[in-house]
Amino acid sequence: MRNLDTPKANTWCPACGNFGILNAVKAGFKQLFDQGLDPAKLMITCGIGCHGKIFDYLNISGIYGLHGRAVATASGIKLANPELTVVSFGGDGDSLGEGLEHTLFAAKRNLDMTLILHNNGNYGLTTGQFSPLSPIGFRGLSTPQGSAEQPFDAIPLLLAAGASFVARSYSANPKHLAEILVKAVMHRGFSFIEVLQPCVSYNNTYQYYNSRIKMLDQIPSDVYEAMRLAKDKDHSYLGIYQAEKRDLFEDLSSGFANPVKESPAFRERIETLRTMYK
Amino acid sequence: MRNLDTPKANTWCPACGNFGILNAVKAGFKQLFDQGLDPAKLMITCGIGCHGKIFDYLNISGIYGLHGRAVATASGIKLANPELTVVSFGGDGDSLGEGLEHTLFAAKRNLDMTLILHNNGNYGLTTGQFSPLSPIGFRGLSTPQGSAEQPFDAIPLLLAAGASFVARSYSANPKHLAEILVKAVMHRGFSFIEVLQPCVSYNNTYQYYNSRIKMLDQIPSDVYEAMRLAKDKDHSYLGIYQAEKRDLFEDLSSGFANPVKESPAFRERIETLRTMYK
Amino acid sequence: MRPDTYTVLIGGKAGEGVKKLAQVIAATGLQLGLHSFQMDDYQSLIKGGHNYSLVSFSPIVIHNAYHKADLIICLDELSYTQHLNDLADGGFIYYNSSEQTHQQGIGIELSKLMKEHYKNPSNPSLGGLAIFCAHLGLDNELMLRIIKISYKKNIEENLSFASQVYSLIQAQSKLPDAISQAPGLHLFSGNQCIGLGAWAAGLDTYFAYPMTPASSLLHFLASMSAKLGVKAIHAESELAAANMAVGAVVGGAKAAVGSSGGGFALMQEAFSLAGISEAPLLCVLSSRPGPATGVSTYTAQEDLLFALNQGHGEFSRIVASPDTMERAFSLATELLSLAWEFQIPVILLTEKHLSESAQSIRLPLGDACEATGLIHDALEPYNRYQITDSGISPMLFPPSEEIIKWNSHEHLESGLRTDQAAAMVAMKDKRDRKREHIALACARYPRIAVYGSGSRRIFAYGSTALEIREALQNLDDSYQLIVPIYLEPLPVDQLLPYTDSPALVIEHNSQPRFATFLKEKIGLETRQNILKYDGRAWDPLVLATKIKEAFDA
Amino acid sequence: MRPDTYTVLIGGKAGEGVKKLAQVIAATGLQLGLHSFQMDDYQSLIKGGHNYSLVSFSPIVIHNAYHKADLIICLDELSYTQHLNDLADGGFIYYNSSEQTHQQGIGIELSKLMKEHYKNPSNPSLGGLAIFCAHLGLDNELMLRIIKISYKKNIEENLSFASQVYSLIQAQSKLPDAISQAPGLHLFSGNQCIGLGAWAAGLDTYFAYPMTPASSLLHFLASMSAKLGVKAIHAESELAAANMAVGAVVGGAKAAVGSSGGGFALMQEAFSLAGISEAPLLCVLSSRPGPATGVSTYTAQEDLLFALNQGHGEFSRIVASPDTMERAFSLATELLSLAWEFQIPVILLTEKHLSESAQSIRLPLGDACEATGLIHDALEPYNRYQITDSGISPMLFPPSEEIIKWNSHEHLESGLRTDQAAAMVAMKDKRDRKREHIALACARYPRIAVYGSGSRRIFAYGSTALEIREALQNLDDSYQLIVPIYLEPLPVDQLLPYTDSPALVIEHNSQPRFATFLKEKIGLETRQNILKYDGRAWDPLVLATKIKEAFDA
Ligand SMILES: Cc1ncc(C[n+]2csc(CCOP(=O)(O)OP(=O)(O)O)c2C)c(N)n1
Ligand SMILES: Cc1ncc(C[n+]2csc(CCOP(=O)(O)OP(=O)(O)O)c2C)c(N)n1
Ligand code: SF4
Ligand code: SF4
Ligand SMILES: [Mg+2]
Ligand SMILES: [Mg+2]
Repeated sequence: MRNLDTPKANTWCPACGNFGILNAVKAGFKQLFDQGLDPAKLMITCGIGCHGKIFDYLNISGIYGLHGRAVATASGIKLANPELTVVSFGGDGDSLGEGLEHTLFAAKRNLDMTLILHNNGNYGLTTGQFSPLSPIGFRGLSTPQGSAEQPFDAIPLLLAAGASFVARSYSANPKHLAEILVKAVMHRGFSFIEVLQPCVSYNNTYQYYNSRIKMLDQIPSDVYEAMRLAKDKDHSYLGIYQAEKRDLFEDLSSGFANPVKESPAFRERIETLRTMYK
Repeated sequence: MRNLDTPKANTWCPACGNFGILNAVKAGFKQLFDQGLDPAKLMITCGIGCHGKIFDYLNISGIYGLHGRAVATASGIKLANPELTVVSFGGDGDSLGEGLEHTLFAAKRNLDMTLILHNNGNYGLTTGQFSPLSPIGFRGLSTPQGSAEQPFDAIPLLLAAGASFVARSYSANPKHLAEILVKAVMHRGFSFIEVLQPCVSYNNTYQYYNSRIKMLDQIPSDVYEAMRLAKDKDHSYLGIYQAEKRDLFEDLSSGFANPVKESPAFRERIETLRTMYK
Repeated sequence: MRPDTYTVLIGGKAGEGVKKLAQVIAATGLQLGLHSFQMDDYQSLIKGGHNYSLVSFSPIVIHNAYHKADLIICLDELSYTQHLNDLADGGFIYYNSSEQTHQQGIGIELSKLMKEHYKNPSNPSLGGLAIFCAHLGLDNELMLRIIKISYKKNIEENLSFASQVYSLIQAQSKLPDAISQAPGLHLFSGNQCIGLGAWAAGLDTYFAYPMTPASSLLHFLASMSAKLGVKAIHAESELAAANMAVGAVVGGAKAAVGSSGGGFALMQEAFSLAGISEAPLLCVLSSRPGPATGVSTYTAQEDLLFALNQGHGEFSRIVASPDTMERAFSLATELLSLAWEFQIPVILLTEKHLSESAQSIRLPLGDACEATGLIHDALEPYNRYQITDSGISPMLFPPSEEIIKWNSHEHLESGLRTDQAAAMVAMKDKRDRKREHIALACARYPRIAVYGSGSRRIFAYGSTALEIREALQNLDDSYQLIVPIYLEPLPVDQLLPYTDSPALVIEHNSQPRFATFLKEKIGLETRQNILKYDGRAWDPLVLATKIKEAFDA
Repeated sequence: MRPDTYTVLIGGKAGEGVKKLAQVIAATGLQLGLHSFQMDDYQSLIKGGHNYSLVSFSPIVIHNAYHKADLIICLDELSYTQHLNDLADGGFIYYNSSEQTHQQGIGIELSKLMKEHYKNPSNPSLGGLAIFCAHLGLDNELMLRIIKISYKKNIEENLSFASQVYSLIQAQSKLPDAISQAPGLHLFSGNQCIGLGAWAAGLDTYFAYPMTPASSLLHFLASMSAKLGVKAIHAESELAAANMAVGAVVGGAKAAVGSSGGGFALMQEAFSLAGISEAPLLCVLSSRPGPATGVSTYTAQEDLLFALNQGHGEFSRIVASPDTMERAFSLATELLSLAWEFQIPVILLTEKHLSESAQSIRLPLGDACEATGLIHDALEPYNRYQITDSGISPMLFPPSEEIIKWNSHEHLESGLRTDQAAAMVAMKDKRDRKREHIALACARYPRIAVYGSGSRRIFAYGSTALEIREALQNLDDSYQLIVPIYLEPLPVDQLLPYTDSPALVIEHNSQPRFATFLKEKIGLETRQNILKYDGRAWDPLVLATKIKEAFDA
């Protein structure tokens, strides 16, 4: 079994929710390996932010990309070689701010990959500015009088964009998150997991979430019910909000099914051209 | 009354749905002028695409901005001087592709402005490539075998992002569109109008829409009902999907309420600094 | 001096099939053994307005279309008024007499006839084809064959319409005689050459967002995806395209992106990502007049310095610009190959004039080179950024048991992030060590092109060389054109011998940017600048006069 | 030679308040009439890791902090092991003896004492402050006053903790004597100077997306929004910020944007938009090591050529870089003012070292100039892009009965779009005509700075000048430092007199980019390059040695 640790010293704040995510992800990947996922075929990408540091703490191949572009880089990997399993880690600033377009287009496209959103309700790494998911009135260095905009709701937004698998978990419940991760990766299509992640330095939501968390009994009957539950005033429901079968982009798009594996040899290419343009 | 025509020769394809939009917009603005809107305070912005040419055909001040950025430029105008009325014209490629983030953030922020989406289901000006709103299988020059991705639904997406006024109209019904425009502009907050716009050259949807169009009886009871109606399989419902009162970004954000009008004189600025840093 | 050329100008509204007709006419010349050059002048609109195309034929190679036409075919009235002055001495102009009456020229009732032959009158350009064939005395059978091959819809209607127009016209001119049957000549646009070159070298995936004049590269590769397997992805934005492309490289694919200046501006951060992560990436930048949206459908060279200085931070890149259609093909193979050899981003800089014009050429398949990278062999444990003498670290692609970490941050050999001073220096030094090797490797390829051996020296780059070379075919042999193909690293040594006298520098800019660049880099003194910045290519004859004047003065 | 300096180094974990403590210590020196320079070395993490700050004091002006410290205060063990070697001869090191035991230095049980005095032990830096005050024999009362002013939370706990630490320590050193009371000196970071300068000139709105080391400019302006009225908007991305800023200009506001290289890369298309639409826009680019994400919290000058060649297409811009904190203020006013005078985008290029370091200065309010533009007076009908001799078209802002049309396309005088050849040329020529006026206008301001009058010549720009000037205070007067402040247009005439002998060029790059730039633009021969590219600023003493060696060699 692949050891998932790296020699990199961990620089998250003590008690940061990201530790729970890291543990859950390791556990989830191990379960997936047990179920036959080949570690050699697993690739990760991430954006820039506290969440992104998970790249350094996981002994898995991939690319530590640009802020906001984790899903775009992930999409490129998957399109190049669809036999790879691609998991992307994003921050709320990263995936729903700077890189919002890529997240929603990935949902629309339904490429077979997974996005784990570290929702800590602020820009942790750049010292706690408000994020697209921060509540109105959030005070950070860029909004010392309180932010003036209402937050996005990640799950309704992703559902509206067409994500075929949508779930929510909590960094303080790594067992649940590991389970969800396994299901998300197994799902054929774009999977989105919103992970509620307390940020002890700028947005300590442990108490808030601990008092609100409930489990979904089942997958909601339809997308509107799912949205309603995701936005529930009193509870933060964990679980799977949507799990729908849909055609994959990589299956529908033209050209080689697997550009890397089917790539013709140089001589073949030249021969083809010679024949075409005699 | 301001004459809204310009000397610029019109270069839309004959019978393009944009003509209907242009006429409706002129009629709508005239009604607004009648109701007291000062033409001197009206500003427009647009992106790049066939839709953007409306900028040249309307004798109104504003900026013909970059592809995808109409809403961002509009937001800047509004923030600089909130006493202005700002109306933005976007294409489906423009506002839901290249510039998706700005559209959704404008909805989230609830700046008091209006976005008119020319939804012709393709990139008209660049010769008919598929757009974020083209149906799966759409054949254009970039997808000769048919597009491999399912479209966004504009209205559900905007509702999920938090738009406070959302409506749909049809370029072939300029009277309706003019009415909706008046209401959208009067609405205090971010208003979004999806205009169904046939593109005779690449996506001629006149027949399709003519056979599907129905009017909403009333504003749907809630946002989920609104989404459901917006996605109805058999009908394209025109009318207002959402009209909600919400705090305006410009009222909540700190600093001067009107940066342009309250801008201190140079001497005053220097005096302030002299006092602060004695 | 050059032998006779023959030029056809076709004008009409957008949507009337002018460009397509020009292609068909150019291809017809090819069949007759003639060389041809086609260029299109069109506006950013879909129907109406005014488009025109020029096709020039010659028994010998022809580098640019002429602007004075021996035959002008006007599908609408506007074309007539716009182009009457473009008629060469002894030329003929045909107009659509359903739309207008005129003294000069020959009227054909195209619109009226079209209505008679079509249920939904839609393709006046077939009338144009018939005029071309009949006026030049081409065989009726040949025309019908061409129609069947070139126009797949409404075949019967097309044939009857064209036949009737043909029957109304008398042969009054003829095309130049072919010297040979010019076997193997095909009509290629610059973007097609670039696409085929990149594919030949190994391209697997192409990511773009449409932007004129780069869009046709996306369209071409998309249209070839079924045949060649190459994946052409129209992404949600240029940012997406460029980051996807880097991802595709990480996944093991050879990748390219393309756009014009505005879209390229949006790719800069990812370009820089390719720099630090050492992702081989071919970037095609096809220029149009700027700044910002500028003028979408015309040509310019304003992006030279922008291209040379792309992306924040220090990293090596190669920038090169093709001066011919053939070079567009070979350079695309070279650049993809250099990108992979050195794991760097490279820019193929070109202009609308080359991207969208078409010329009859032989694809120089023999010049193609393969893109291959140094690949890790599995004995020692893998480090993506292994410190090496050459600065080149072996690559490795999934699936692999080894850990392969690419990084947008400064990093250790392992690919893990670092902010330690010594590690930063070590990794920057590693990347910097590639510089000299890159310069050496580029020397494997033609880095400059020299045309002619006269003493009157001219410098230019990119598609401006096409215009100048055709202009020079109309002058005596006292001229010499020097074209740097590789602009970064610039082959200073190769260029220095040509700096001993002040030169004429010709470019499509309002300020002498290229001239200044040459002055700064190789000390070239400029004798005079010829600047054109109205988005239009030169007429070779007008340019020839300007060139001569510049030296005679 | 310079009089004595005194340097304090404070080390600790992120989250322990090291930076804040350094500010408080620097401000304390100020109160005592001393000049000070503070700089922070921190990592991209929020808690833990290792941060340290340097504060150097001097009776005369001091341009950079020293790296060898007379007093080292370690809040944690790592600080001790990392910095023991940074102790100056005769210096003292204090360590947290709750965390470690050591031979050298003075142990104070900071952690243990903290637990005794705080309910939630959280602020070891108050212990650091007490060490500083006690070790230097500062009055207990003074310390208590400082604490009350500087730390608004947990006042009682802070006072009792600090008092106890203070009581454990004996005064063993003293700060240099002040020459005067240095009235009007305040501690400003470079970003604060830039923000205040821009505001003084007329800034109404600032748009940004956080990116180190530009973030603190956003934070500062946001924090001042209530007091100064300036609107500081944290937008959804850099693309949004830059396009919003252009919109704000259209709406009549004076606007600026700011970012580091990566975010700036994303603003390029909008930068080009400002070029063609003639929107005055101040852009602040604060560099860190690249490429791509690079190393977020350190300093570099890698973006010089990137900044000079921003944006696709041809258009005029001004790029200038401040060499002092005072200049950061005055230059920001100049640049906003020039932007408005010429309706162009301008770049204030700087580095982390200037942006985030702080120095005791007087704000040069007398050098401030006002940003005003040529405004249309209402007699004739308005054309946004009126063709004028100067190239400058009057502006007009809403509300207005006139039609004001800005455009990202090439356009007619009216602002309506055009693709016509003659109109394109006319509008490009109009914009180009501004060039010479821009150069003249820049000449109103100091475009180069010359320090010293020795024959040993050094060239540098930006914050590197801070390091060099402090180094030179430690050498004899045989040196002269030449600093181009305006880089585009470069004041060639002013610089040429200094090119008569080969110079030493110092920059924070791995390749001699600035040296090459000088060679190309003014023909300067480089005697030697001093390159530093590990993200760290120079220690003035080390740099002084390097400089001397370079000339003695
Ligand atoms: C183009 C660009 N803009 C800005 C930054 C600076 N930056 C780094 S991380 C970050 C925000 C992080 O917030 P989030 O994505 O929520 O991650 P978190 O730190 O909260 O996990 C920003 C703005 C950057 N690296 N690149
Ligand atoms: C940055 C950038 N990328 C690409 C383009 C080219 N472009 C111009 S319009 C357009 C698409 C237009 O589609 P849409 O917004 O739907 O407008 P429509 O023409 O359909 O009205 C594109 C891709 C551009 N101008 N700028
Ligand atoms: S700042 Fe917040 S998110 Fe970042 S490491 Fe610390 S606790 Fe975690
Ligand atoms: S291409 Fe379509 S949208 Fe554009 S003008 Fe023509 S019909 Fe209208
Ligand atoms: Mg976050
Ligand atoms: Mg469209």
